[in-house]
Amino acid sequence: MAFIFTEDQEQFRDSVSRFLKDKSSTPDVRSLMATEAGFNPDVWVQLSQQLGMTGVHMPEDLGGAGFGAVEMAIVCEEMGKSLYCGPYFASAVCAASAIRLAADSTQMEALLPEIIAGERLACLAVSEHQGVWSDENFSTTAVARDSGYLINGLKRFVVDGGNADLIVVVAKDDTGVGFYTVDANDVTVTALESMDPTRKLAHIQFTDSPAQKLANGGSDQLKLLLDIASTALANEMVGGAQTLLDSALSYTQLRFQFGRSIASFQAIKHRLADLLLELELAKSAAYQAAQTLASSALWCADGQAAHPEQVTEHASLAKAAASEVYLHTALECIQMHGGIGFTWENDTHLWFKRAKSSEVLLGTPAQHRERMLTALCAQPTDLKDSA
Amino acid sequence: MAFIFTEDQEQFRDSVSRFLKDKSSTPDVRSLMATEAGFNPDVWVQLSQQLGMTGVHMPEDLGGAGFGAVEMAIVCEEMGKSLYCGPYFASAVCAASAIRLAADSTQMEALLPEIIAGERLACLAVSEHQGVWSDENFSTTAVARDSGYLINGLKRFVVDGGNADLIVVVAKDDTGVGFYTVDANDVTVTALESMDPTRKLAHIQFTDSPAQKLANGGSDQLKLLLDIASTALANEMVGGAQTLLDSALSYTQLRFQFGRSIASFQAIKHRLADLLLELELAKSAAYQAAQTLASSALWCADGQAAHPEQVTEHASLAKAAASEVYLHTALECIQMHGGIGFTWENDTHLWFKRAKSSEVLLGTPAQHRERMLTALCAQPTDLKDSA
Amino acid sequence: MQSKQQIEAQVRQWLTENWDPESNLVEWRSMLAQSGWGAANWPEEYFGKGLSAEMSTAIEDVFAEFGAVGTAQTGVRMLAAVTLLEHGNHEQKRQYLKRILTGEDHWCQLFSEPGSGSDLAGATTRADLDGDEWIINGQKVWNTSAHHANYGLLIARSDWDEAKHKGLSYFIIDMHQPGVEVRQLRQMNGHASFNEVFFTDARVPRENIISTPGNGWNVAMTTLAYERRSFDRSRDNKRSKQKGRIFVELKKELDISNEPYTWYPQRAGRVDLIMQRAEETGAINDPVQRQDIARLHILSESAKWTAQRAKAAQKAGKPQGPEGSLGKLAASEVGRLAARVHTTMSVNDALLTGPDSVRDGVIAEILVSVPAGSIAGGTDEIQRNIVAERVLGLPKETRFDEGPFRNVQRNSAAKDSGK
Amino acid sequence: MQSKQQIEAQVRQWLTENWDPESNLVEWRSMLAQSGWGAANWPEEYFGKGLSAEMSTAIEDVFAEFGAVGTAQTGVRMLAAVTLLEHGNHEQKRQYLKRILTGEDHWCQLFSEPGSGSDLAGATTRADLDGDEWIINGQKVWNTSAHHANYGLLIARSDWDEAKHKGLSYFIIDMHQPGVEVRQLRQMNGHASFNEVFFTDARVPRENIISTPGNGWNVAMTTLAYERRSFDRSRDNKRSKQKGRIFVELKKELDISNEPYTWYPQRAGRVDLIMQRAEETGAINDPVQRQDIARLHILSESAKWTAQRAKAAQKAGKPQGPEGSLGKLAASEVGRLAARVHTTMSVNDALLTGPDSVRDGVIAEILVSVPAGSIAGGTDEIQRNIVAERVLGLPKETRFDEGPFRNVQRNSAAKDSGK
Repeated sequence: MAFIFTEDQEQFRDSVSRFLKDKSSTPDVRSLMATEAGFNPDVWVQLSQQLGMTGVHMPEDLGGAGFGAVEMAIVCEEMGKSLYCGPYFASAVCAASAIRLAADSTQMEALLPEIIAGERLACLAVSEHQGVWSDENFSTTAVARDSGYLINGLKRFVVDGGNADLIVVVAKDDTGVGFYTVDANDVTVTALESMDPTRKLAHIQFTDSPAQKLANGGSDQLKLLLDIASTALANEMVGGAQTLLDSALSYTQLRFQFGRSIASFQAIKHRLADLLLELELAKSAAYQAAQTLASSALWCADGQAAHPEQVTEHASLAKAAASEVYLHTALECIQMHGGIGFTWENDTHLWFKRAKSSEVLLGTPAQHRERMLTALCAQPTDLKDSA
Repeated sequence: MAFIFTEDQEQFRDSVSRFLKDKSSTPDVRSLMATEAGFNPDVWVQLSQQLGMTGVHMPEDLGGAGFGAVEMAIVCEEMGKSLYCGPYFASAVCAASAIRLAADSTQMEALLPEIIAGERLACLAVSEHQGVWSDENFSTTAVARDSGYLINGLKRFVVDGGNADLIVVVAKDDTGVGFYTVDANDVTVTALESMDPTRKLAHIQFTDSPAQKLANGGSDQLKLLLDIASTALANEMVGGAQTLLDSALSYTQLRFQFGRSIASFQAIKHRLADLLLELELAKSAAYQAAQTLASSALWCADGQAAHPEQVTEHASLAKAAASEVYLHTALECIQMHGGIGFTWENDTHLWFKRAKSSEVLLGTPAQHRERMLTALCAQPTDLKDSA
Repeated sequence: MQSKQQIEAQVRQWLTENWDPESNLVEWRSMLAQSGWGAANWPEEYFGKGLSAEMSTAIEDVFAEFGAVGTAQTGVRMLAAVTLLEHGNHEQKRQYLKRILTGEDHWCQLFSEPGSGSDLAGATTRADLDGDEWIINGQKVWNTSAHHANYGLLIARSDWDEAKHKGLSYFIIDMHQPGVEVRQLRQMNGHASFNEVFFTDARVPRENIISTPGNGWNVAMTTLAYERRSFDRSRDNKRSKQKGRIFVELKKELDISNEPYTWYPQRAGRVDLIMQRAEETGAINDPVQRQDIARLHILSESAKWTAQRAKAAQKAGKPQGPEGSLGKLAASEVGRLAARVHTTMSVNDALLTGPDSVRDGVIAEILVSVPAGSIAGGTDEIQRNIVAERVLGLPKETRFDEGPFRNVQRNSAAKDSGK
Repeated sequence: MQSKQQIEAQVRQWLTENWDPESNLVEWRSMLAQSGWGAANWPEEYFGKGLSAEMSTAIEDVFAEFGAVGTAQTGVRMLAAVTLLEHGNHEQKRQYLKRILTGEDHWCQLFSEPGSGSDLAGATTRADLDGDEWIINGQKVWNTSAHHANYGLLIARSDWDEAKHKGLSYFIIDMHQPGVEVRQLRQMNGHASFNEVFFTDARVPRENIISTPGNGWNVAMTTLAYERRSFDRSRDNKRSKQKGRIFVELKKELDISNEPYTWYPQRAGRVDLIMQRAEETGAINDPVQRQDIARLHILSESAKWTAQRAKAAQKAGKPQGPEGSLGKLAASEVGRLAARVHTTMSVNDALLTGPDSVRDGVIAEILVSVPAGSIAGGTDEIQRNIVAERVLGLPKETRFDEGPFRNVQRNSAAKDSGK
């Protein structure tokens, strides 16, 4: 995008935005969040098949649109704005990317078309302990048996784990970290009650669960996968923060106290200006992460691909930046609404809760700052200096 | 003080304050900071001998006033307000306390009366590396020779190191950390040029410098000495911050822009309210540290003495809190003065620079937070829980 | 005048003769009201002894010695009492004060409105005189325990052509009447600690006005001043372990008045849990998290000491310093920082509320409760204005709400819930 | 109209014929001014070619190809030029513009006053008409390079009974006259980048007013708009390595115009030094300091990308988004955070300025320079007002400076240096 979106990208954003405005209004969110599955299958089919959102970043020969990470990020940002409830992040972003990174072409052809078409829901099971993913943190095992493997272990906080037909799970065998696919019928899923009911979480227990190993999965793929997930989430977060800022701007101008609008008080004006600054900075970071990711080995011919450590640097940079801005904007939005801002009836808390759950998903801001700096230091000097 | 100062303490503060208003005006500070010694010996004699400030916290039988850490803290706070330039912190607080902690009674009688009377200036040489003092950080050595010792090593950032007649130095011999006294004629002093010219710093090189060992100095004494110095500095800092806040309050009310005083802009009002909050919190911390220190083994009969780890906890808590508030107040004070606030002619930068030099003296806020938490965790459960 | 010792002796004798843990609560308190010992600093004419506040505290100490139950003190009823004592007429005092002391009547405060939160004097609930009755229409909000109340303390606008603060009147309204509808208001943390109250042609007899028409704001100032003073009072009551029939009844009363406050500790960020959680989660071994834990410890200890400084100064009879006005702002900061530390320590576990959660979901509840701390009971913005204008003496905000109230700009809708 | 290619070809030919690195600087630029190629977007009547800005950029590129020196562009002279081009009369343009292009005249801006910093229109320097001359009395401040200037762009109050913005006039003042005294102003970092200018019965010939009496604020808006647009321009000039007599002369000119900016990089916190210092000091191995270093990297990268977004949008002809107004606020934050990180990394060494200092005292200079970043060139407060009102469309502050200026409240003393 070279710092601005192309006309095509802007048009794509408009169509996504219009669709979500229509299909993911706040009343829709409120009714879906009260359900166990937490999403509307009809809307899911439409966005997958009519708008092609689930495959926008996937290869054309597998049914995708053949675009890249920037288009995926656009979908995520718009979903963040409308607080879309559904397995886009889990299935289209995380699980589909995991398969694309780790599968060979036969496996991809077998698995991806249905996921891209939205006909089959997948999820990605990585976390056991808290925080960012790393090879050392897994005790889930894969043992070869017959034509496949058996998986044992507990994966925690799996996004949309309760909605998936297919589970992509990261486990260890003698050779190290690998990626496996498991049928949802072969695991035990415990749905979790979370303060953010707009994103469904589950623990998944694997007990001698039969699995197929994806041919090329390993540490490098896991690292890039976290970059993809973090970039997507960062873009979702700046979208959410934008909605909150808009809401604070509109409410403070409507709301009169002492014969004047709240927005006319200078202390409020200055805080709104600061929020805008923070948000625009975080947006720049989120967009840049998407752009750098679009230049990663996954989307680019090897010759011109971005340095993998720079992909990681920008992804974690964006995740850390967006997390803090989203939460800060949410807190300020509640504060500027006053008493009404902490009622159930007012919508602000829905975004606030999503901000909270996004803050810790995939690791805390501090963990991502650390990850970013490690990646920055691992880059060749000329890259670092241009930074 | 049990959360308020006694009438006697308030009267003492008034007399210190009046004296400093008279003898340490800003023009005095400006002219002294341009000199190498950086203090006025006449004023030093008066404050030592007529007002007894140098010995307020020292035993009566050595010429002191027999009061405790709270009275010492009062002097420091008032000196911080007026930016008093002189070796009070170096000689009366640090060096005198070091001798009192580490010397036997014969040594005390030989050394302290002259220091308490302000006739002899002493300094304390501890730091070699940056940050908080700790046993591991010393490479300066003491080797027994004839009736005394020889000291070798470089001590850095010694406050008023260039003004001292007597140097109390911390060095290692076979048995560990010890306290030694060295005559200033036997060392090489390099005066440093610092951005804060109101506090004079020096490097001191010891080369086979003849020394006397103080009988009882060791790790415990070093720890308590850092508590004393940190508490004194914290009180000095809240004093300085108070002057800055007063200055911001008065300037913003005098200064008109757009037909109204700057202080009538709500954004400024709210920031001034926040500064008051921060300052009062830091004051409470600084006062509490002085109070706890006054209950330490140095000033209290052993039976009722405060737990040493609580002394450390409160001292480092106050140092960390006061450092951040002082600097923040200084930055806001400059900002609220606008352009004039960063001119040499305006006085704000004098306090700003003292805030900066105080921030790093004795260790950074982060180091003191760490030290505080370690001390907190080392306390018996009942003490911790009451916190 | 009698000495403190003499009075304490009298109370001791009276309690020795009369106190019985097996007595009926209302009967015992009626006895207290008749004797004057239950509200000794009230006038003798109105169930008191006309004694000083200091003497009254001494008497309470004697009651504590005996473990004897005192008059009802909880909830809004004491706001009603001080307001009536200061501004009520003789009939009103005789009619309401005794049942306040016995706890028979529950009261609620009807001040805030959806359109006037920080700006209470901007109330737009109407009071129109119709013969011998005032007709009340409008809506109030944030009414603690209104669903238990027999009576409400109501401010409403009786004159729209007067200036904002001069057109209000102050009424005692019977909450059990057809024109009054009380609805519970659910917060973002799921609790319902407050109510909304809707008035549709509700009626207040003419004699139920406190003071005179148009003087409502002055009367309200008395209520609000007392409310602010009682902000720091501890709400926990350790009497529950005492035995006797009267304590069973007392517990019921306390349960009602504490109902809105079950989630209040969460609002303060539960700093008390931090060190335990830091050990449970291993955060205590993480240098980065240690910094945040230390920051929180510094902030909360400093806030505690500041409150103690204010208290000690007050006790010593010194003029209040700035430290007295800062408690609420400090509490907001403590809450915010504590929520942040809890989040970083518990990571994803912080989100959970169900059976898989840590400590029964309390961490998640902290996170969704803390944001209320800087709003309820006066927003941080209002607190900063107060500190800036009253403590620091900075210029007041320009007024935009002078002249006849009907011309003052206000929210177009009574209720605009954003987005 | 000629095509871009045609014009480029003409410039190439002209340069091939005329450009000589050994020529005298003023003579070369006089030739440029006569030819019109030195300021191609100016009118043909005034040393230009009447071409578009885009064409002008293309021409500059051809100059760069040849390594040919262009007209003088540094300092305040370009502010003078745009102001004259927009508001000056024919005689003024003919008299001043050429020597601006040749660099023979130095200019300074005389807008800010001790009593009107953020509020430029509150100027109280007097201009009183006396026959054919305006008599100037008062004081200006923050006048970059005034000690080198031949001419000043002055706003002064010519009518005290008009409203604030309507009583100002805009003059060209000869700086070399007895009534003008220029003093260097020392900053807290020891540098003197600015001046104060004192006027005591200084004189301006009647014909030296730009536009008409009372229209000074409108004229000033042109100057200020250009000043803001040029905020982002890079000041470093890489021509110094080129050889030839003309470059020796050019270097002198650049040295003068860069003089006030020697400490400006310190104001930005020298983020470029952070990683090196982190390795030198070992901060890179400290988990707590790594967090702060990372925060700074995030902030400065995000600010850089935000500026690039704004630039890209502008280049693509899109309407300016909010990202364009935020640069200065972001820069303040970067500076503040960088100063904090430098302090924590260098600890006591950060204080040193003398021979024992790290990197020749630059760390200490960063610390004492950064506070100016959020003030000079428009305070953060003014920037936030601009963002709030112009970008977010929030209500404007109430005005307290309407009506005749002599009645507007202002500072009692022209200069109140605090404390």
